[in-house]
Amino acid sequence: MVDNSKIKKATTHISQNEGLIFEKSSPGKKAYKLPPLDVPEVDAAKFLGASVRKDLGNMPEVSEIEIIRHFTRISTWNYAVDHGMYPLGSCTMKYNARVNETVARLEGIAGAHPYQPEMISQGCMRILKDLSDQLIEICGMDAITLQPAAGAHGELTGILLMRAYLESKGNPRKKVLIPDSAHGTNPATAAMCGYSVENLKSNAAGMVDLAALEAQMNEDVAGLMLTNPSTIGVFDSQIAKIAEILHAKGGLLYMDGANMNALVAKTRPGDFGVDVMHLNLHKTFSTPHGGGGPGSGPVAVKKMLEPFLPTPLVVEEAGGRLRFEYNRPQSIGRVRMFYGNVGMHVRALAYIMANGPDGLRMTTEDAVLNANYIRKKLDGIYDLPYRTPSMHEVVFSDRLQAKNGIKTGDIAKRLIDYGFHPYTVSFPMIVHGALMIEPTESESLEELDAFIDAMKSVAQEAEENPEIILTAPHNTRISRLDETGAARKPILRWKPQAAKTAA
Amino acid sequence: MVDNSKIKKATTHISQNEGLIFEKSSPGKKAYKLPPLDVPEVDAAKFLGASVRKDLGNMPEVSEIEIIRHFTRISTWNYAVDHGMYPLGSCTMKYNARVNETVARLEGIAGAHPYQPEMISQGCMRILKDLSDQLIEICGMDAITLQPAAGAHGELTGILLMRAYLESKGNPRKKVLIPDSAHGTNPATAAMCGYSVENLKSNAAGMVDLAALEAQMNEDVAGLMLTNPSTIGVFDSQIAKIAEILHAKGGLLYMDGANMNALVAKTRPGDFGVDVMHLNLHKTFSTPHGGGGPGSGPVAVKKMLEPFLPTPLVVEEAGGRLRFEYNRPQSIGRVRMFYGNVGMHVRALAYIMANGPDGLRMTTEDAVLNANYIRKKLDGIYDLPYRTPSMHEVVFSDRLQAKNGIKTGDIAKRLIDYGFHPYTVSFPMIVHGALMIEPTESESLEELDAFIDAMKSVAQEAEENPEIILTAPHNTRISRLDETGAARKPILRWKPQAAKTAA
Amino acid sequence: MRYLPKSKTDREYMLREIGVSSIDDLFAPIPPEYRLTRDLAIPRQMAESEIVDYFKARSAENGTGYAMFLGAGAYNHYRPVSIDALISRGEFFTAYTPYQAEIAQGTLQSIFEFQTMVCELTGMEVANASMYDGSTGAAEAVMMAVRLTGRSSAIIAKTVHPEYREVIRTYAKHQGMPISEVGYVMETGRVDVAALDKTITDDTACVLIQSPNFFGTVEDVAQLADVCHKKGALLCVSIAEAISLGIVRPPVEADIVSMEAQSFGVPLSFGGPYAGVIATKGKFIRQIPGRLVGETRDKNGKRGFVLTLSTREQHIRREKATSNICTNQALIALMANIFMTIYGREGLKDLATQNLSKAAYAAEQFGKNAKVLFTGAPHFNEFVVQTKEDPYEISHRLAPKKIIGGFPLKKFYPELGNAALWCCTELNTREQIDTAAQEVK
Amino acid sequence: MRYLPKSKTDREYMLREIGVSSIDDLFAPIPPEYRLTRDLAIPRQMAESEIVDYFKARSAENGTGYAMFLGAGAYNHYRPVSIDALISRGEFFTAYTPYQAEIAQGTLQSIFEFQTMVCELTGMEVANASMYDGSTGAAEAVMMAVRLTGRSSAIIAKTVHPEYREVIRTYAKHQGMPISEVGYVMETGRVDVAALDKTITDDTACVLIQSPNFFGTVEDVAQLADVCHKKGALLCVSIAEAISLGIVRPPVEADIVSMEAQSFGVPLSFGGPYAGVIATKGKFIRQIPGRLVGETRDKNGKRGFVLTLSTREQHIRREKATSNICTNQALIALMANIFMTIYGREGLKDLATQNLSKAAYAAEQFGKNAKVLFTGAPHFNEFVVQTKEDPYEISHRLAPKKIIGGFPLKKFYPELGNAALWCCTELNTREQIDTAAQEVK
Ligand SMILES: Cc1ncc(COP(=O)(O)O)c(C=O)c1O
Ligand SMILES: Cc1ncc(COP(=O)(O)O)c(C=O)c1O
Repeated sequence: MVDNSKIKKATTHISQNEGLIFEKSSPGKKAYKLPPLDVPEVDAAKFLGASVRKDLGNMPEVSEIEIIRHFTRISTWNYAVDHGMYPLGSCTMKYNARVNETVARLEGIAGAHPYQPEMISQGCMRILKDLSDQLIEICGMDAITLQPAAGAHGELTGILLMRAYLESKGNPRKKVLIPDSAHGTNPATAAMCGYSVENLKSNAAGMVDLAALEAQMNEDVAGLMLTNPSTIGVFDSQIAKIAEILHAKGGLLYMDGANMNALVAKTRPGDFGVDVMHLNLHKTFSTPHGGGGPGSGPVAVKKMLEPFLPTPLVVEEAGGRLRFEYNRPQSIGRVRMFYGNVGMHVRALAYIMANGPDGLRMTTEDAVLNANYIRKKLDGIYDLPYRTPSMHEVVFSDRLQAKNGIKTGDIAKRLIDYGFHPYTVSFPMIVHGALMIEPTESESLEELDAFIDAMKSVAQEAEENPEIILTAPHNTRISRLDETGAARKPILRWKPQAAKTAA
Repeated sequence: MVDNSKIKKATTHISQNEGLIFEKSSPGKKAYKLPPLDVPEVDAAKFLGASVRKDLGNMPEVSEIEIIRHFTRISTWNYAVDHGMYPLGSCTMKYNARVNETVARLEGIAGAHPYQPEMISQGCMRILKDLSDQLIEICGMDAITLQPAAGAHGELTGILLMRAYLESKGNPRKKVLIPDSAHGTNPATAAMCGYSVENLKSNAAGMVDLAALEAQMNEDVAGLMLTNPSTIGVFDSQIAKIAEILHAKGGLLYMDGANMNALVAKTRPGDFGVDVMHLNLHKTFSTPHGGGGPGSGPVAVKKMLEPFLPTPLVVEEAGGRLRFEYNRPQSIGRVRMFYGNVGMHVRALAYIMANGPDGLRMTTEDAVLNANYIRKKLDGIYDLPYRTPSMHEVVFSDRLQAKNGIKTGDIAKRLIDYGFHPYTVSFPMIVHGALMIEPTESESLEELDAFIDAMKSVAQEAEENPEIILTAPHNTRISRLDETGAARKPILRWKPQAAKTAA
Repeated sequence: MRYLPKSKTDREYMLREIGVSSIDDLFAPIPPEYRLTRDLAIPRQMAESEIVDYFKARSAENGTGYAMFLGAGAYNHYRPVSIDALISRGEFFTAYTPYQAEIAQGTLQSIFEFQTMVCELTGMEVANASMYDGSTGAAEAVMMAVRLTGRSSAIIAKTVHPEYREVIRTYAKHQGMPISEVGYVMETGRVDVAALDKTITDDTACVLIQSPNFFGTVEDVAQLADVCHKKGALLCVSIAEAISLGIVRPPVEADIVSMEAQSFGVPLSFGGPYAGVIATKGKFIRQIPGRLVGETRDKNGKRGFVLTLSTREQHIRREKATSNICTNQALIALMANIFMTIYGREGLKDLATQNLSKAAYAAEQFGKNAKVLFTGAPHFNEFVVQTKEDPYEISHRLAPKKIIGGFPLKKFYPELGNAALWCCTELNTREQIDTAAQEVK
Repeated sequence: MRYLPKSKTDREYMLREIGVSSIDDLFAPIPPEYRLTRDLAIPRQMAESEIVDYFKARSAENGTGYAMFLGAGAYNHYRPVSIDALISRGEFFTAYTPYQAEIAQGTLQSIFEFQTMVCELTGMEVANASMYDGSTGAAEAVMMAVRLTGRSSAIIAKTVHPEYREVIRTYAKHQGMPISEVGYVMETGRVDVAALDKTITDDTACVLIQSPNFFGTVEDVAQLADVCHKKGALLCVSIAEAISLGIVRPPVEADIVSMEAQSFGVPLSFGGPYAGVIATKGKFIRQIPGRLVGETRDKNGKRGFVLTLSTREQHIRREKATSNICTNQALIALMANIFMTIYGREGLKDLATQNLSKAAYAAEQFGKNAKVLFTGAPHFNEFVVQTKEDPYEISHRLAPKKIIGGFPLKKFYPELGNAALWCCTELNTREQIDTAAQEVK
């Protein structure tokens, strides 16, 4: 029997089993009904000829109540922000206000077609305009595109903007510098934009090694992709100097804005030398993560990059009418059809309105306060590889627990038994065995203390009873899954016992 | 360790703990913001004088995210129709379609004030009219009131109608006959209407004992409150004769329509002699139970009772305009302010529209099919005290299990471990140790078979390991609660450690 | 039919297992002459989209976007969106009454919190889980007083909501419970205390008043309690506008409080579903109608909640029960619970202050062209305006201008002539008020 | 601020515990000259009701209740209400990417079902968890083909959605990936096969087509696959109108299918969020971009699901990853999953048949006053109408009549003159079609 006596935050409770929807299917069950067809029904076989479809293979046939139960049941197997603290570092799992969901579903907004005439799109366009203006002010930049669908997509857009700008100056250059602490999307993006990636070492403080930067910066380098605060939660105080070094050699400073939750209303990237940056509206601006997306990754730029922004942009005419501006000859072109993830723009704007200048400032302060409180309470119990001040997140390592054979991934699994979603495991890579903890501003003192207690308790178990950690989680429907097996012989779809196939 | 190896339907999973909201309160936390006041703020102390309130005592102070988490967490401790079969006999726990919820929240409906002018209430009034017409057709009656808020309230209304009618004939009479199998609301209602209750024995088939009825019926008896099908799920085939006996002596036949799910579209109470009846829209017509309500209990009557219906009624004028008719001199008066639980009327109408005549018929057929399937499969494993054919529900007794000291309430608790909500326990009272099972039409064959397996498995445990049943449930957050203690020293509200009081 | 989880094969298999050859065999107990052999004469089965279209059309017939000046027992307050988001969880709205406590702690704990907050707000010691609404709750309060005192008659203030009074009369008629009424003072709109004092007899079980009363006037509860208690009658206080409790002193001197919780986040919904609740002194608990949730422990000493004291109720006591109520308004009480939690200690006060201020401002504006009655006592968010024009005509004139005017009082108070009851909540803007004030003469 | 769960006391206590005297001490790493010492110049903090009012005003500026004849990559289908009811469960929409499988089986199982249904519908063997949308998905499909073949250029049909083509061009520009286009046959609106055959070279990694294509025409996928495969190029098929798969033969001969799932229950929402998905042959799995969910077992042999084959992805492979995609469109894929489940095997066919029939009827009606182009090949739910009047003018004329007309093709296909692309779904009534047909000349 597993000893759960120290677990205060959670208990086990009855939970419904549920198979795959295909396993509930039976011919003739229906969850739909169409209104009677009010035009003559076309004979599809005749109309489409060889292009007609014969049947729909193993698509399910189930009733409405079975669908409601299916998705309700499986949903109960998920942990979520609505259940409790979700301290995934770099992910900013903050509260998703319900009013954002309400307004995004208003009929005139949710039902608007992207190609409907501008005269009946002024409402949506005003939302895009207002959000653009406010994000520009928040970033301290000059212009913005809302088109990118997520952070990585924003990176792609931003690096293409840099490239187009440099090209317009005569040379797109060859390389992009990326710190070793960077998120994987940074190098992947640079590569997609035709740049080779050059690694930039961090110094002992977890900041950019200025000497290395100075040494590596030259006319072949398009710029630097810097995450600030970095992925270890450290604000690079040398930021002005970094920008200077880049600018001196004609390079640009790209800022990965994934960590803007540490900065909003307290400082502005545009003021400290950033030329181009993306925001993750699904992090800092509270649009829900949805189990992996959708997100939105607007890219804000300084004046000189504005001509290259993707088309279209919303512009206001004298008299207040808004229109889409397509005639932008220097634009890098579209990065996505239509105007981006507008539903997310709606939510982000609602979030900003709910906060106002004072609310945004306090939000940032609370996010930083929470991270530092956790840091203070767990320092020594877990190893803190960088002692540089933390902003909105703190990164520990598993060094102290590794002595007993316990790795960050194991601690994470045991934390599940304690009723928490784990922190981010094994990232950033510059910290061996990283525990990357980002509480966000959304956690109460009560929840933080419960988390700290749980972390302490697991640390104690690591000393006294490592086995309980290595075999965790114990209190979930399923135990640790065989990931290696999953990758070795991938089963990526359900198949019926005696396989039918669609035609 | 409890042996759960035979449990197929459910597993245990991590579940968040959560205290009372008051225990999370801290001065200064807020979940609200009001728009700026655009008129001069009144000095309440001056304005209200001695009537001003000083403070709000222990009302909570918490933030929005804490509220979302609080109610989300505690909600996960509930079982619900959305989780699985909920075979509470007499309660008709069927699927609650989402479209009903959607339409009830449309702004022009949810935002309508009951006193707004009729010229801008035509939409709501049309809903009331359409529902009235369709329910009248379904019941085979002549007129209806939608005012009662639940079944028991419908009973009150119906018995008052009987009384008013009899009074108009010169004598309200003294007694109401109620079968021993009746729901507790029936006698409670009769008493509230100034009648004394006379018990009517059921015969061996679980039907009305005609001889007894004949003997007990006389000019002192206002009528009979009959549940048909009865609470043991038996349709009283002598219904015409029953009506005849009552009518012969000037009495009326009241039908408790709680079990209409067995009859809709297959037969009509108005056709078989019923004079007045209530419906439970929250049973037969799928308006959600909401953890105990709201419901809606329309009362349908034959022509002669129409003049006595509560005011107002919706009437249609030539030209299609609807108006509320208040001028009804013989009316029993209001039983509720305004027009009843209109939000429930909306949902019930949506349910009827989704079904149509064919859907309602098939619904009733499936409800009866499901009950008979369970009956067939569990007959012999559990004792079936009445072998009369079952309609939409089947009532077993715990006689076979009682030998091993296992009562119906114990079996219910063990069923929870098996992932089901229990049946209705110990009702109706004419069956000692009753297990009253009403599956409704909403259960799939898969779910029914899982239920049957679970019931069989518990029966086997009763033989082999009664202790596991007596100490159940084992797989829930909390184990069996001390109900006796709760009633002996009632704690009906939270109090702070050092009690503050409101003033 | 899309809600039915069965295929034809499933049905055939089940009939075979049962041992019958057709579904109609299972309906054999119904005498053939009463079996329906035709389709019901109701509209054909509709697609979901058609259902939505039908109700959208009804919604549009009513219209939206009106400036609302109606109160009179149903109040137009802002409903925080979290309420519907939370009550829409299937775990709440598709659960039954929490009979099986181990899998119903969510419902039970929320009711326990609701009972607690109702006590805090009303100044009472215990509160039940809910009643149908304010009108039936008031009737049950009166019946409760009859049981408690052993006396049989009741006095109701004319300033109690007229429809509440109608309901009480219906309920009381056949229970041998004579009901009389007591009038109000023209200057203040308050209960006529002198008249009341004379009306109370040895047989008076209780006096029922409402505060703020139907004219929006705040009653002097302490004084009224005194008058009642001196003669051994109980004081029942009905509260129709629950938001008032944010700024108006709670009726702590009352014996029974019956409150309508609609103002706490419940949609107007053309009059229902709303939720009543009865609160009272601890010593009266055995006579309270409806469900009660109590705290207890499981066998490991863990705190949990259960339905309790059910020996008062119909399913145990049958004809001797405190009421016939069974299904109540649980989900609406949950709405109110969430609303009270959102606003909380500070918010309810702020919200009530805004209501007070808006109505005070409006009364001032309306007073410029028309006569505001009952100015001799404080009001909460309603006030009575007497005009030259018939208030029904005013309403009809204003509706097309997207204004819903005050409630004409004629029907229930012919003595007040062309008077109407106007209400202002936090949702009435100054602009709306100014516009309406100009129309009302 | 109402979203922040802290009191002043909490904050002070925490600062003390941390050992700093003020919150600004924690911001010391930011050089003082860059600290913002003023309020941001954005509107003041709003009440929830004010936020709702703002967006209601925006919604009203757009208007509602139009008869919609626009498709062109975004389709107006009925959205069963269960979709929003289910995705609104906090367990779904407030969860992150399912990194911790033991507490994310809900998300993982639903993605596994999504992958399965996409395979069933497209006739492919594997599908990923989602891409941003159809346009970026098409670009990724082309890049995938380049990796798979080792060839560097791509050919795109002019009948692929013009904005998809723009996106692909943006993506391809700096990757050394020349893109050329191939035209269509005026009679059918289909890809010009002869021209295509000539255009494919040894360096052609793939040909990207769309079916039904941007004109609504169903392409002859088998024939096009043949042409490609003969020259060692892959065939990528983009599907913008997923409902077509209910009645149109799936592109089984394709090597890579990129589908936009918006039609499956995703709101139009002025163009996003939508969801793309890439499906392909099993043998190509190591080059697929984006997330994949696979089935596996826990240590007790219980079935479970995990993110798998992540060595393709950026967080492991960094600059060598198959794509930089990280956050995808999971919740939108869940919408599509629920939609596909609701309609299922029979419903998707019925629904597609209604679309087909409505568009066929409409084309006939429009053909009476104007010229319908590309009649030589079958269409799904879109068709091109050539008019005398400028289609922009038609649109402007129709909008105030509550009709949203077809998409003017001029901008992208100047050769088609006054042509517009019209779309009819199950939501266009015969009456709407008849009315519109009379206006379009
Ligand atoms: C630092 C950093 N950069 C970039 C990204 C990529 O953003 P997205 O997932 O929105 O594409 C992330 C997201 O996890 C991140 O944490
Ligand atoms: C047979 C019967 N009659 C009456 C009622 C009372 O109905 P309600 O709970 O709606 O008041 C019930 C409800 O449980 C019932 O089952």
